[in-house]
Amino acid sequence: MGKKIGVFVCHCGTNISATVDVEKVAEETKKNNPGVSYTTTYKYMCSDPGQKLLRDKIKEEGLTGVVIAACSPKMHEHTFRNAAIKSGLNPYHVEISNIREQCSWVHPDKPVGTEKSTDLVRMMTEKVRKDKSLKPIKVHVTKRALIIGGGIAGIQAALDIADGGHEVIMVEREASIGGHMAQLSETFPTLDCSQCIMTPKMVEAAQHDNITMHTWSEIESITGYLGNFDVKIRKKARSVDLDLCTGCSSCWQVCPCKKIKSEFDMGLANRTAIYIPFPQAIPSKPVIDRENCILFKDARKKNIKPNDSKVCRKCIDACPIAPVKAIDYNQEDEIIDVKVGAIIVATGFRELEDGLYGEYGGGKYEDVITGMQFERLASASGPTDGKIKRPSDGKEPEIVVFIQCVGSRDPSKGCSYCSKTCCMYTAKHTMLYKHKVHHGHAFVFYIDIRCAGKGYEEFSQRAIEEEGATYLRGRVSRVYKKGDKLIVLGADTLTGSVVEIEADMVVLASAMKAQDDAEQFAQKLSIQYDKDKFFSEMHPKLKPVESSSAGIFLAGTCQGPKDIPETVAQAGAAASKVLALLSSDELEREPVVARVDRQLPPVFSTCIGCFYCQKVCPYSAIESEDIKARDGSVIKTVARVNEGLCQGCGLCAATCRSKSIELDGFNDEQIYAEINAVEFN
Amino acid sequence: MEKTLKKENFNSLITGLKDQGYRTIAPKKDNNLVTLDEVQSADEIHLDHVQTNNSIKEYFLPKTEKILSYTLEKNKVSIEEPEGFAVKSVVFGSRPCDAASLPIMDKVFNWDCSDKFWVERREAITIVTIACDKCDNYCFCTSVGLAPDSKEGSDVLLTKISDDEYLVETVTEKGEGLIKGLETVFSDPVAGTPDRQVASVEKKFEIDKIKPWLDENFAHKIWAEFSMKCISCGACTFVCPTCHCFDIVDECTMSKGDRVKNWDGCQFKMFTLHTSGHNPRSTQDQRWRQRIMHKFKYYVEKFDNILCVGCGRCSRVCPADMNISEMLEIIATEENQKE
Amino acid sequence: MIEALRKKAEELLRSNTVDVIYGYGEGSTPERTRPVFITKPEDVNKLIWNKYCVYNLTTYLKRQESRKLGKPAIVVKGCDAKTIVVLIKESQIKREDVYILGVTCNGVGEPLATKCKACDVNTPRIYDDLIGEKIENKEIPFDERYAELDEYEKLSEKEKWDFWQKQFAKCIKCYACSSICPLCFCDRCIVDKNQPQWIDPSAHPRGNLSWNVTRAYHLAGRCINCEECQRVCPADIPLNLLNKKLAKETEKNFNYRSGYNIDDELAMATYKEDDNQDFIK
Amino acid sequence: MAEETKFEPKIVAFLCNWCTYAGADLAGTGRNQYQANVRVIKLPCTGGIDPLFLIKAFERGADGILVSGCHPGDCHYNSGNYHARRRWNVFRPLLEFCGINPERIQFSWISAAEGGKWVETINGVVDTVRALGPFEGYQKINTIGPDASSESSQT
Repeated sequence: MGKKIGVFVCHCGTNISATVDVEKVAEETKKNNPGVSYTTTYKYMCSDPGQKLLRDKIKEEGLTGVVIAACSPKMHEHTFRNAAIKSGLNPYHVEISNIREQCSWVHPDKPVGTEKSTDLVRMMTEKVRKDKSLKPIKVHVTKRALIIGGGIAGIQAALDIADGGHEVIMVEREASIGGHMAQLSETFPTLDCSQCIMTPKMVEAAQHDNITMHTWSEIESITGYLGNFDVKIRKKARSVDLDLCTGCSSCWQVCPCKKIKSEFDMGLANRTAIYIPFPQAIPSKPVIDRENCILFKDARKKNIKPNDSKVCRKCIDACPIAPVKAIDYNQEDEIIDVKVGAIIVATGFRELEDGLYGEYGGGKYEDVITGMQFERLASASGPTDGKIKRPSDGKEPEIVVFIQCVGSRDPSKGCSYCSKTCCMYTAKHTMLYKHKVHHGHAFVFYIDIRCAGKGYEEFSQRAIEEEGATYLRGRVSRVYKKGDKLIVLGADTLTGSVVEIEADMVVLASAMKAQDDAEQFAQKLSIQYDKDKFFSEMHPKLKPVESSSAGIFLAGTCQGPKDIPETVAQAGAAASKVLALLSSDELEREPVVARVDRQLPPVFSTCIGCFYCQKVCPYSAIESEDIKARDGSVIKTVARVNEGLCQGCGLCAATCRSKSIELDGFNDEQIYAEINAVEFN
Repeated sequence: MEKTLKKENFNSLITGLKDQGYRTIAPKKDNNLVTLDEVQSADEIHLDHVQTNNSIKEYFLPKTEKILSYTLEKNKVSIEEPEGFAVKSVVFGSRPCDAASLPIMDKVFNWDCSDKFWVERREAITIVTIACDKCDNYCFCTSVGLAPDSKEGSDVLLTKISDDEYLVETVTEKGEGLIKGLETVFSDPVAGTPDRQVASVEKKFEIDKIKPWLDENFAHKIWAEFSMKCISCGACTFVCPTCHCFDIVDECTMSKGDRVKNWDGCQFKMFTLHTSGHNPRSTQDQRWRQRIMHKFKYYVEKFDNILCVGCGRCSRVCPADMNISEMLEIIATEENQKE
Repeated sequence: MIEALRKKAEELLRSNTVDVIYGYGEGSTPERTRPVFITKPEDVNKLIWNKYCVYNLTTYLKRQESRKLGKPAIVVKGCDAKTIVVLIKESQIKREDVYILGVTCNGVGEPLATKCKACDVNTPRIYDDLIGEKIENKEIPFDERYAELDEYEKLSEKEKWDFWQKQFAKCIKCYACSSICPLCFCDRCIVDKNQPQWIDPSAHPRGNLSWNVTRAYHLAGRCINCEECQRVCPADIPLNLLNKKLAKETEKNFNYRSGYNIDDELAMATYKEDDNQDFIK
Repeated sequence: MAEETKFEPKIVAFLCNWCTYAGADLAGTGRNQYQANVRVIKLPCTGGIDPLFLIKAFERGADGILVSGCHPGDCHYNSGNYHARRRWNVFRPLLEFCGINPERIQFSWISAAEGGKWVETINGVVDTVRALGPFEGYQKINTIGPDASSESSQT
């Protein structure tokens, strides 16, 4: 019944034995500690012969518990537990008593060190008496990944996983994949055309056998856990049958609603109600904007089915597909279910709303534009075919003021953080501007220039030195209109003077913000987010691509502002994590997980279902379970731990007032035994 | 033997007892409560109360007591039996109902085995009771065959005969011995019939009606109705002078421990919980019934005594105003109506 | 007010809106009331309301015996009503499963209960029906609400220790404090867990200290200060001082008052990044 | 006086596995000596430390307790130390209110890199508690036996 415990005291050469009388520790332990049937000391327990000694003694002495008094468990706990497995002993009956780092190395007095070691060993032998066999938790893995978001991060991750041989489901809520990167003109620090490097990737993703793409779709719900997520995807009604449509353009050419601001062009151009967001869109098949289409407006007003409206049927009439048209006004949202083993969240960012800076004329003056709008102006495929023309009158601006840190580093506007990319893209903007308007002059107001990155500093220096942009260190206090000029009032803190610039156009380097619905989305996924609503990585240094939920990874700007190379790197990292995860049929997890008490009827569980545990769990690993009678009526609702999600922190156990949850490996009896064995009185 | 005792002599009495090696326990006021507690002088004694909060039982069956200690060595257990638990004492000024509880409980503690903790304390402690000169609505000693001046269980009975004088009657040899040892403190009674100041406790029910009804009505709906407000706290059982259930637990560190006897009570949900999870008394009506049945039926059948002395503590202390005499009145009335 | 209460109770029972009324009835003596459970409309005259209605009847929501009577309407004072807020937040009851008969109250107990001396819920903050004239709830400053603690907080360390040791020594471990507490709803109290036995069940000073400290701690951020624990303690231990101390700390540190707002996150199940850490090195 | 200098306080430290335990290891690796009065109990996270553990440590004769984990924001489990901090924010004043000197239960954030801070903290705790003297109040109630039974405790 009782355990037979073997205690192996390591000399660690002389690392331990110089200041701890290891023989005495072994002797006292053998003499006093209940359950201890064998003790020995050995020169180097971690050496091959040392491990062999352990393996042999477990067998010879029939040991059912082991304490190794040696170095920190961080060093060799794994080693000794593995050795125990080889002798048929469940590894969780092996504990390490740390008498080197926390004793022999820090207490030079031998009697003192010996006494403390004896105590530490006693505490561990007591714990071992309460150790239970634990089995590694096996989790089945569905070998398919879900990627949420079709920007550069999502595409990169999708391609990496798909190339690795696994199925990928990609969900993009817009009508086309591509994200922000597709909108950009040129990219720093090399000034290569964004579309030129982005479009091939989009095409590759679209054509990849392993990638299934759902555009114009959103995540309805995600349940399950690592290896086994159940995802519901809402395919929003596109009103166009993607299988039938050839993207011939007949429909949008005839659409009478032509005054709708193009989201892709950041409102600098118009689009139709049936439209593709941009010429290189993938899929390059249109969608009907039901908010703005007059047919749908009419149907809503009359409360009839869209197809019954006769207000305008130009697009369907123009559709050359026969006998069944590719346009279906009555199409409804469709919910599809998929099972995946891992998820990458790559939902991106949004640009700070321009109206927030009223003092800069944001949202008030047409010629005060945001960085993204400037990208469209500078883009060869943009509304001005790449010519820099100011929005109000199409005039070529001769003086352009770029204002940095608009929103970023400004707690009063709700973003205390640095958006990281603006210094670089502003430098790029000044160059693009100078390349296109040779006689123009660019002024940049900055707080600090942060260009940490390969080639970045050189790039921004080039903007200043070669392209002649005037950099002014200071903030702009106000922008107002005077005639057709914009007067920019600012400070140059280096000279200590007030600066007033008569500009033709002002470009605001607006902050990167988390998506508007980031909070709700995070809750849908049970992942954590920070104060700025960017999704939180599991560990800021060591687990930068893992989310707080096992099996859900983060890529790109949904986790925080970052530029393209960083985004691509993170996407690749996330993809490699997913690939590793999908490489086996089953995952083995360390069985240090929490467990909610279960008993025979009529008690069922001592849990009373207050769900404090659920509220404190960082991993959403606590579920509720209805314990039901035979007739189906609920007897009581209690907590249950999802082993797939639990990471073994023990927060729930310490929160539970009735101690109905315990953490395997550190259960109540084990901790109690350790404290009990302190035995000061 | 009859004597009188003047209030002014209380102090010499206590001092005298102390000199003879007695510890004195008497009613003492602490904040809102009057409790039976150790006193050093007569000044501490409080007599202007109906009933002490705690019962006399505490001095014979303490709320917690070590029954043995042990030391665990690796392959050896050494046991040490406690000593010195029976302290030579006088309980002075307890009520006759409390005193009456002792002979009733003697039966259970000397039944299949003799409980040395009880027996030795019974020997070591002398009971000097003061007859009640006042009572309240909760008192019902007269309904259970006792009286505010019962001598049952007392070694000496004091009865107030004037504002500053008590009549002293010895009931047992032990009592007589105590008085004899302190002759100077007592006076001889004045001739004539003293004016005994004894409370008049209203008789609430006929005790004879109770058991016959209980014999027949194990499944009566009144158990549930009456106990609906009960919150299962068990305070009633802890303040009761005749409730004597206890639980034994081991409290230990790694190498040594004590086996401890603690009060327990039938009103707790866990009291009858089996390891299997089954609980034969899982609801409060069953537990309330048990309390009444044990006191007025089972104990009677086994020991020929009612296990209740009518002190009323349980009803006074009940957080939900469960009133035992009210329950018994209902039973007696029902039984009356049957006839 | 009694008439209005009885009328409403009768109406609720007749319309089958509820199955039972948990209310106050006449007690053993004129100075006492007792809980009554009215299931028949014709019994509503047993309901009373007066200054002796000190009980917090919501404790019967945790008792299987009373719950078996069906959906209840509960007569609650403003203080008691706070309990229901906590019970809802802690998943013990759904709002629609209880009908709240709020009574306006100017204080109970004779002498006036301490909880009434700084009452800011004369009118319950949550109810389905309000019985009695609405009383404007006062705003009471922080210091005044916890004034009761002042004389104990300023004691020296030794005085505090001696005071509480004396109080805890009286404890007889009857657990009336937790039995009456509407928020002590665990099926198996931690003190009843014996593998391992964290809290010694014995009523000796060691067991009494760990029990009383743990009981109070388990109510941190939860206790609504109905003072029932203190009222029922047969040993007259001022238990509510401990609860109140914790309420004070919870309010001071987390700006949280239990039972006041159904939308607040439970103080002990959440955190703020800038929580106080003056004492952490 | 000689008696007093002899008193060696007994300290129990509850450490989180990821930060402070590793910090204590680092102190060892750096051979940074400190007083040997501490017995360490390792848990995955400070968030898993129930106040009952601390009470039990006192019951088993500790004169002082140290609870230490990751700095805010560094918790291996994201928020374990934040929840722990909430608990201590109420538990510590409660003990103080009951007459336990708060210096007997100390809290710290020590990262895996702060071997030096570990040494400083432990020495600090030991010195503070040494100055406070043995925890006599608790030792008295730790004695089970007739002297602690109801009869004498009433007085």
